Amino acid sequence: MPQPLNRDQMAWRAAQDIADGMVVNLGIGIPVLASDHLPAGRDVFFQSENGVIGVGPAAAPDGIEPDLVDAGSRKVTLRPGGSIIDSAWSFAMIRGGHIDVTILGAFEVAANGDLANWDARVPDKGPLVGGAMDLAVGAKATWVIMEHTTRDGRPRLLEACTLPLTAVRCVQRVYTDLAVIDVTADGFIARELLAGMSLEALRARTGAAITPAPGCRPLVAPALGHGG
Amino acid sequence: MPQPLNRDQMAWRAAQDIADGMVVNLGIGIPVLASDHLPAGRDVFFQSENGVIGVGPAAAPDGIEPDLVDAGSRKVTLRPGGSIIDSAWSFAMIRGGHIDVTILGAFEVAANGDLANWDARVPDKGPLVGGAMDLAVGAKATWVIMEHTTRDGRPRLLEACTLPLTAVRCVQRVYTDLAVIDVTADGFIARELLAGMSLEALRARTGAAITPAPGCRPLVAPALGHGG
Amino acid sequence: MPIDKRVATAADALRDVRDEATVFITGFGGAGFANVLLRALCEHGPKDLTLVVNSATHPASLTHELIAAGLVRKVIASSGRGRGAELSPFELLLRDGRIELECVPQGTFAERIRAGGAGIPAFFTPVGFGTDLARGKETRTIAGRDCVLEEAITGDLALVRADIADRYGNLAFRHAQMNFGPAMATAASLTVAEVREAHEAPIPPERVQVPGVFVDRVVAVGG
Amino acid sequence: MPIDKRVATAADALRDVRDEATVFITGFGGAGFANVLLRALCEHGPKDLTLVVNSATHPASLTHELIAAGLVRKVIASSGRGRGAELSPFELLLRDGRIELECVPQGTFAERIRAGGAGIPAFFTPVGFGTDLARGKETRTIAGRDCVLEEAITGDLALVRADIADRYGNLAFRHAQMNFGPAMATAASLTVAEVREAHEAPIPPERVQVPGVFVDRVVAVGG
Repeated sequence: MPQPLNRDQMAWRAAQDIADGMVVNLGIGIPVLASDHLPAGRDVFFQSENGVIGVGPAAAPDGIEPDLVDAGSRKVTLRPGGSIIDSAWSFAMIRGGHIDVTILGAFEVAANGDLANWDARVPDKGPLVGGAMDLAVGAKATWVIMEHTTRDGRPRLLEACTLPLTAVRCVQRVYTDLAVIDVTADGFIARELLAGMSLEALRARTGAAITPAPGCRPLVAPALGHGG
Repeated sequence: MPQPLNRDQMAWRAAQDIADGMVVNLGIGIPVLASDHLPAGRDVFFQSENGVIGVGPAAAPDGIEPDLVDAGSRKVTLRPGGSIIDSAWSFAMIRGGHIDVTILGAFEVAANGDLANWDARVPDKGPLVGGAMDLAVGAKATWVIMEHTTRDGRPRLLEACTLPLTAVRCVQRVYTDLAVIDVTADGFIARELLAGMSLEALRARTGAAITPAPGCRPLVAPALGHGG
Repeated sequence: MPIDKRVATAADALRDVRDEATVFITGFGGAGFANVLLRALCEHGPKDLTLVVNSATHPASLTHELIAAGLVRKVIASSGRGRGAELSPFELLLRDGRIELECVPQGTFAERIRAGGAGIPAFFTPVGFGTDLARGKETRTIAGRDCVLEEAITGDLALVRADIADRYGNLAFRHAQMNFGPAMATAASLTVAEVREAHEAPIPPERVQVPGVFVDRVVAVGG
Repeated sequence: MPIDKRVATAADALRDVRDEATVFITGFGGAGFANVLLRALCEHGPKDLTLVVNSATHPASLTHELIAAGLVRKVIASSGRGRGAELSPFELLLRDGRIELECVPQGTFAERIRAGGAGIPAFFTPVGFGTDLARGKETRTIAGRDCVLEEAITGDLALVRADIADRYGNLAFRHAQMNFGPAMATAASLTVAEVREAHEAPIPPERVQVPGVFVDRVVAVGG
């Protein structure tokens, strides 16, 4: 079994698919790392659901503006051409289909595109839905970055989600540490498979039928992050 | 029969009831004249439905700013503390109950408060509803300024409107050239009656029951406008 | 590739507008009419348009040229009345059944457009209840208020007048020029703005009134 | 009498808040928390409050002080989860059934508040359809989208943090401090803003982000 991608490598892989001129919302966790791994020269606006349009790099320690934060409470900067709108308008932007792609973390994705990413059913912990449902429904495309299996080895790609849903039939693509998978009318289609890994090994870690795309390519990522 | 109030005098009378600090929307025609007749020192914000909050006096000929207009296409000024919002927010302000009073022109008012002010059924003329329905429904109070009767002497205060409605049960007060009338659960109550005019003469010109308020006062206005 | 939404001419900006398009047009009270774009659209000449415009007949808007040129099948507006006693070209077409009018209270008009851009397919509003304009519409009493169900309006093209744009498509308005601009910019698949000046340098964030996210093309027209 | 909405202290601004009030609280992502007002409200001590706040547990918001003081009966929020594995005071109360939580998707939360201020009693939205948060709610398919009916939220009091106010109650925000401020200011019967500075001179029109029409009292608190 080859080394699976680490968090930065997964984010890197997703970032390669962000096209020039896109408006992109990145979820907390692995997805937000994608902004560090955009191909050079790609001009993208990152939208944060608190209303920051054009989130720039994290603020340098000596350049922190306390009220310039993203939805994850990070102190950020504003890129040239950026602006700030209020929450009602920000979610109008999200729900109204003005975000080209949102990249979200997830617990589970089903073969019909159902997404579960907000409630892991931890006993007694309060719920936290945030903007996940709005993003999953509203963005033109919803991509997921997540590890292919849980820590104890159970698949996260399933016939049907077992955890509470975030939205129905919303996921178009999943980036895992093992594969890049399209979610289609025919279920999961593997577009890329971790270099050196067999289709059987992938199937053993996937909880639903998964088909290799014609011309399925090896998934390779540069050395990045603490796994690099 | 004493001289009825002229347009400026009707507007003057309504303006006396605008209280300090109110947010007020004035309809096209006679109502907009009320802004010229506020009692001295009264601090009021006039809202125009095109989003101008704090409409000031008409622009002087040498001070016209072409894009600073009110909903009636008049070139206006902005008072200190004024600001401008977009139409969606302007009507959110109107519909959401943030306008203390709107003063509208009308064709007919019914004893239950129904208002008809947008469609006089002129053959082949296109309809013009503008913001009248939004204002009549949304403002905290809707006052009407209109002549007591039509040009050919038919009453405009009626048991039920004959023209298409603007809104149901929305009018609280009517200022005519003959009287100041509250619209109550008990129908029309005359609070002021043109000085020198008899209640019988008013009733003859009113198309529904009208009762004098206890302490009904004479309606008197200063000499104003072309009738002054 | 660096984002740059500036295009050279109004004709370029409208080159791909098709017949049967639904077109939003800004402007109200004499401010914010996208007249350079309207003239260019007239010359481009798409047919069977649906216009979503506050007034079908405002004399300062070139909307009436599109209508008089016979390019318009339907108008959604809060006003279709010409000034003066004589019938306007729009009213003549309306009388003869050669154009359709959906007359909408102005606030409902604005809110339906805002809803279209905001992904809200329908909403209840108390405005219009009990009037001819609510005829045939679903009604419901909510929290004691009699309401009408209104549907969102979305469209293919928005023609927006603003004062300044930048290369990113950010817009800033002058005074009451704003009116329907922000809502219409969000509700169309393609939003084109005509502006007095289109700058290379970004508009300062606190002056942006429509983020470039909602704007596809900008044309500097002066004026 | 000249309008002047400035009051001397947060305590003055909140002197008439009553038990069982529904209270909007701004703030999100670490910006825009009305903490001076929250502290003053705590000291005023009204009981059985309903809070409408994006997060019941954000560590930078003093919302948790109101909750820990036992003044809150119900919270409407998009988050009620404390950080870390241990249960937060809010989560303990929730577990023990001593506080109620209505968990709402953040965009629906913002839109319901905006609707409250905008006189829209209810709206259909595709967000939440098919999820636990839509359980029991009316659904409908509109223009091919499965939707849920959501009702407006209105309230008695909004506590808003902004940067600058003027005597007319106009507000300007600093960066992402804006978040829920404009919507919440419109949805409450009484809107109180805490600001860094409250000026005698009007905020320039192009810098006003919430017109004073929506704001009743402002308190300068520095910071």
